[in-house]
Amino acid sequence: MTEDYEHREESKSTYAPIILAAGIAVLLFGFVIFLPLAVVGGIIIGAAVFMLFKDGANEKFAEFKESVEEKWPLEFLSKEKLGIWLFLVSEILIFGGLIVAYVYVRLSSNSWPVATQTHDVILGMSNTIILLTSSLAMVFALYSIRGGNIKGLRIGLIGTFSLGAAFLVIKLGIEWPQYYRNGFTISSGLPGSTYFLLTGLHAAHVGAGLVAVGYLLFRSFHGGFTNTKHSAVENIGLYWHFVDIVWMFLFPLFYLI
Amino acid sequence: MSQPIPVSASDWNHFFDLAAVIALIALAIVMGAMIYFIVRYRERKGQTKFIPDVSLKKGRARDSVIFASISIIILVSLVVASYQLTPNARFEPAVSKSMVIDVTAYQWAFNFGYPNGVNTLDNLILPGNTTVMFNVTSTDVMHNFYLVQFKVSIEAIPGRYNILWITTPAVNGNDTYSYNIYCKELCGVGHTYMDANMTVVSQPAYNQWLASQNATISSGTGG
Amino acid sequence: MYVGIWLGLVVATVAEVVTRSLAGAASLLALIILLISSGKAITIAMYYQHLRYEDKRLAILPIAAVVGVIFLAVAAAMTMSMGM
Amino acid sequence: MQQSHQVQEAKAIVFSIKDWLTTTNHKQVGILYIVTAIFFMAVAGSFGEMMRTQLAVPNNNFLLPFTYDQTVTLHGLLMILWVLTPLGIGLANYIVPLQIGAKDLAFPRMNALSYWTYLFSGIMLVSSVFMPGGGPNTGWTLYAPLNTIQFTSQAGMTLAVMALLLFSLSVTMGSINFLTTIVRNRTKGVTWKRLPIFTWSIVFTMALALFAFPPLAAGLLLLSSDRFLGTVFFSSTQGGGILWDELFWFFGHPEVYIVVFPALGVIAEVFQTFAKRPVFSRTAFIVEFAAVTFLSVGVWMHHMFTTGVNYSVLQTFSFTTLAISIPFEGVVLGLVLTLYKANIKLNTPMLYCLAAIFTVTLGGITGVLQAFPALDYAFNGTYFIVGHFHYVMAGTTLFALLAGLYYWWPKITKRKPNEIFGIIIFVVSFVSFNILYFPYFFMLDMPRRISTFSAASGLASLNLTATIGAYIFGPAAALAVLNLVLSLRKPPSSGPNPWEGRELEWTGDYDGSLGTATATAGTAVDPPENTRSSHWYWCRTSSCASVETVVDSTGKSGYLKKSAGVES
Repeated sequence: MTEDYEHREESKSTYAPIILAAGIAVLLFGFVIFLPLAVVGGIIIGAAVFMLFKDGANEKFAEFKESVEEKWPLEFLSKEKLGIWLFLVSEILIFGGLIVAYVYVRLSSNSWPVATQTHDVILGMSNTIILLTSSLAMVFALYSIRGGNIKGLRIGLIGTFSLGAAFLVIKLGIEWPQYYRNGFTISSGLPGSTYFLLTGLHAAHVGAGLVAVGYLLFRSFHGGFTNTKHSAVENIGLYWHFVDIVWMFLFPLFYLI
Repeated sequence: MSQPIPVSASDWNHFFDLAAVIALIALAIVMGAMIYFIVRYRERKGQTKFIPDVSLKKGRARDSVIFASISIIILVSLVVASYQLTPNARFEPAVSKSMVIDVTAYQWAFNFGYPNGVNTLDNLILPGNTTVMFNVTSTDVMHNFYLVQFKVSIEAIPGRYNILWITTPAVNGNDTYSYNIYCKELCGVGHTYMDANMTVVSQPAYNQWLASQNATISSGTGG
Repeated sequence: MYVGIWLGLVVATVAEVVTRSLAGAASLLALIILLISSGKAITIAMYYQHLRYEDKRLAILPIAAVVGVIFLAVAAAMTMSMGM
Repeated sequence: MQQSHQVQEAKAIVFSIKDWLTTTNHKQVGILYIVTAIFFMAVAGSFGEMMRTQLAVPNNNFLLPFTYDQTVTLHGLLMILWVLTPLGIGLANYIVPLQIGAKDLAFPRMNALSYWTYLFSGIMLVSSVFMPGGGPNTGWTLYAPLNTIQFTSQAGMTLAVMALLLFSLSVTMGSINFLTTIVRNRTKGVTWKRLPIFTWSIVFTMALALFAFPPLAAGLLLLSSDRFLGTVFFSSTQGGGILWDELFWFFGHPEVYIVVFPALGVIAEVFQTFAKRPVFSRTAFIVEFAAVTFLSVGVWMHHMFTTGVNYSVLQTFSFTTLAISIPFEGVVLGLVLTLYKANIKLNTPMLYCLAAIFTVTLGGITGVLQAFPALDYAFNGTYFIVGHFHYVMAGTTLFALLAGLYYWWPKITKRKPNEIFGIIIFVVSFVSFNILYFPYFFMLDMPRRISTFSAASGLASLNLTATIGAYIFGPAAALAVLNLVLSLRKPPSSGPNPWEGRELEWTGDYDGSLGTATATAGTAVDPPENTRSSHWYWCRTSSCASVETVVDSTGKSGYLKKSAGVES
């Protein structure tokens, strides 16, 4: 039985999951019936995410020694990394499904505006390069912390964060208003719908990535990472690069072809 | 009913009977085996020891392979048999001589457009012994054009033209055969009551009816 | 080395933009552009996500996902070719 | 002393709400899943009874068409997504970590999150009926363009779409969690070769879920942007119904297997225990299972046979559908042959599983009939289909998962449900089930989802029979659950392993109390070579009581000493 009580210690309890779930539910409810409710939902979600930040920062749910004698075929993976990769699989399928839908409607509609008339290639290209650079910064951060260089980690993360923010500013702040002024809006027929829905979803992913990178920064300033303990950096990096990859396809599909 | 069973339906019935008999035999075998095992190998007094893992012996996997191949043979033969029906599902009638009816489904009725511009609502009148091709589409939501006694159906989808064809049974004299047409796709509140009648009459009667319809068109009413 | 990869990716991006301004069959250009971007995506996955240095078996996951997407695309293409 | 301590602990946990709200423990989350699923089952079941009441007699006016459409939709959505799927996930939550000797799921907090998202999404869906303008009325397939704002403008419909989005989020997180756990957190000795079959079935279920739900989410995103942002993906003819069909059925058909696989896993476990014999040719069984999994993402278009797909496509998918029926049949035959030369004990779980075998065979065979496009031209959208998938869903899955509850109830609560009562209820429910659904196979002239039928159609007697069956089946299912609940009044009665089960979850320290991670966690063995299954290994002896737990020096994981007679 002694073993039992050790395990009881290990199964920790937290309000974060129920609060987060409730927040999402309130958010969706709000969309449907009463928009201010959605704001409340957003606030609740923020609170829950903050709780998760704290737990992560002071490692409340730090890994207890798991009994992993049998881990074929993926011995080489930490479970977090495996989880992230499985999550990326589902993400690939979501974006894949949407892109397939986009190609479907585009091919089955008789006329489709030429990209240059509707889209600003220069802005798109600069955004692409910005995102690529932010990925580079992420890699830099990871390799610095592998060498135990906290300063480099912070610099890399700050670079990633600011570049990601710049991406959003250019897209949401400059590009979209310009298109709306040109009357190319989400409800102006399928070309607009597909563009704004897919890039909007991608922008949402960038935003989520910014939150995650912010969390990394937060932890890095509280001495959360060492050259041995930095799995979070790597996993969030994987997600960030995935968002980058998605853009690699969205950019040509909407701006060039 | 006394009226003849359409060709498509009789084909369908024959194949269904064949497949159903095979299916029932398969069901009987599986269930029979299960019940036999239950009775034969039920637990007896004082005999509670665990039976060792037989699958360690060779050959069990081979048995499953054998079962699989048997079922493959059955299924393939069924597929072959099903080819005799496929004309009913194909898009071009095997017979060239055919009349085309434009079926436009909308919430919640079927509109039938005849080649010469006559339009009828929920009431389809066809000459006997003719190959009729339906050109099915919808103006609002998905419907399904189901010729009940003919055992064929096709979806009515906005923006698309799906083709279905049947051969009406021969009619002699003044007798008329009436069949049902249902909508099989949930299409809103009126789905329950979205149905139409199909009446097969003899060629002369049909021509006469068509002429009367033309008259009503020219007189401006109807349509 | 990663800086080199980054440069390569940037150049590829510019190449895409140039490609679309070239004269030629639109479908062909589209194909070229998509090939380039697939190359970029694979490069990022291989190096930035260091799939290349992971055990090969990990690649099963993303590949499986992409195959799933291709399934969906093929099916969509099948239904495209009907009715209309 | 220890026993009493456990009892107090159990009490303390049961009565502390906070503990339930904040738990991340796989056992408690599993129980929450099961309880919630049963609650939604009650809701969806009452919707079903309402439908049967409406269809009892011709030209009935008990439900108006619009109300009836809502009951149809909610019955379908709730039963398939909010009842049967989570019931399997709940059992998996409780049992899988024990079967692989993991201390908990890989990501306990994410597990709790998927439960709470599931609960709230269900609440959203049910509350959609009370929205002004009524709830969703499109059937669970939500076909476009009926699902767009032009044709279903009520807020309830939008809320249902949101609920589906939230639910797919929940299931996706769950699948990531389970796959990671099973790949990474197996204890020593639990190799893939020896992985218990229920855990195998969960592996396949979750792999499918990971692939099936994201496309649904994509479709739902398009749909909600249609409903919120005035886009026209599904109302325009460029996108339209076919695009929705693609995305929906790419999810929809694997979903059928997501529902059925845990049931098959339970049947295998129960057969192994009550027939005192490992499943017939275990390796072949699992290979066939895997084959079904892979094929099942390639058959969805047989739901679209009548959409005017050109004939070659039709044939292709007809063939894939027939192809998948072969390994599936292999799985069922493997289960039946498990009884061969066995030593069968007919307890309640066993009876439910035998019934499930009958229903899955009949349901599967009627499914094969629909794989022929020519036949499907008539079957499609009639009550024949309804009968087919109710035999598979309501029959196989419900019976098997009930069997799972009865089977693992002693593990979960230390109590055995009343056997006599259980068997009586089983007989009643099985008979009434067939009274309810068998007539459907003769209702080829009755389109599904019609709210009433004319007396002339000659369907009155069949419908009345079905309704009578429904009136018996519903209460019977409720009583089956009640029997479980009633057993909680008695003090802990059953022994550590009342069924003499032989998988890992039964072995090791006997710990039925809630909340605590079981001592089975971390227990393991150094198994001898050439053993095919943990089952085989555990059961060299007639009972598994002879294995004892010791904790090794690191305290990380215990090992089961091979006690006398384990070899032999």
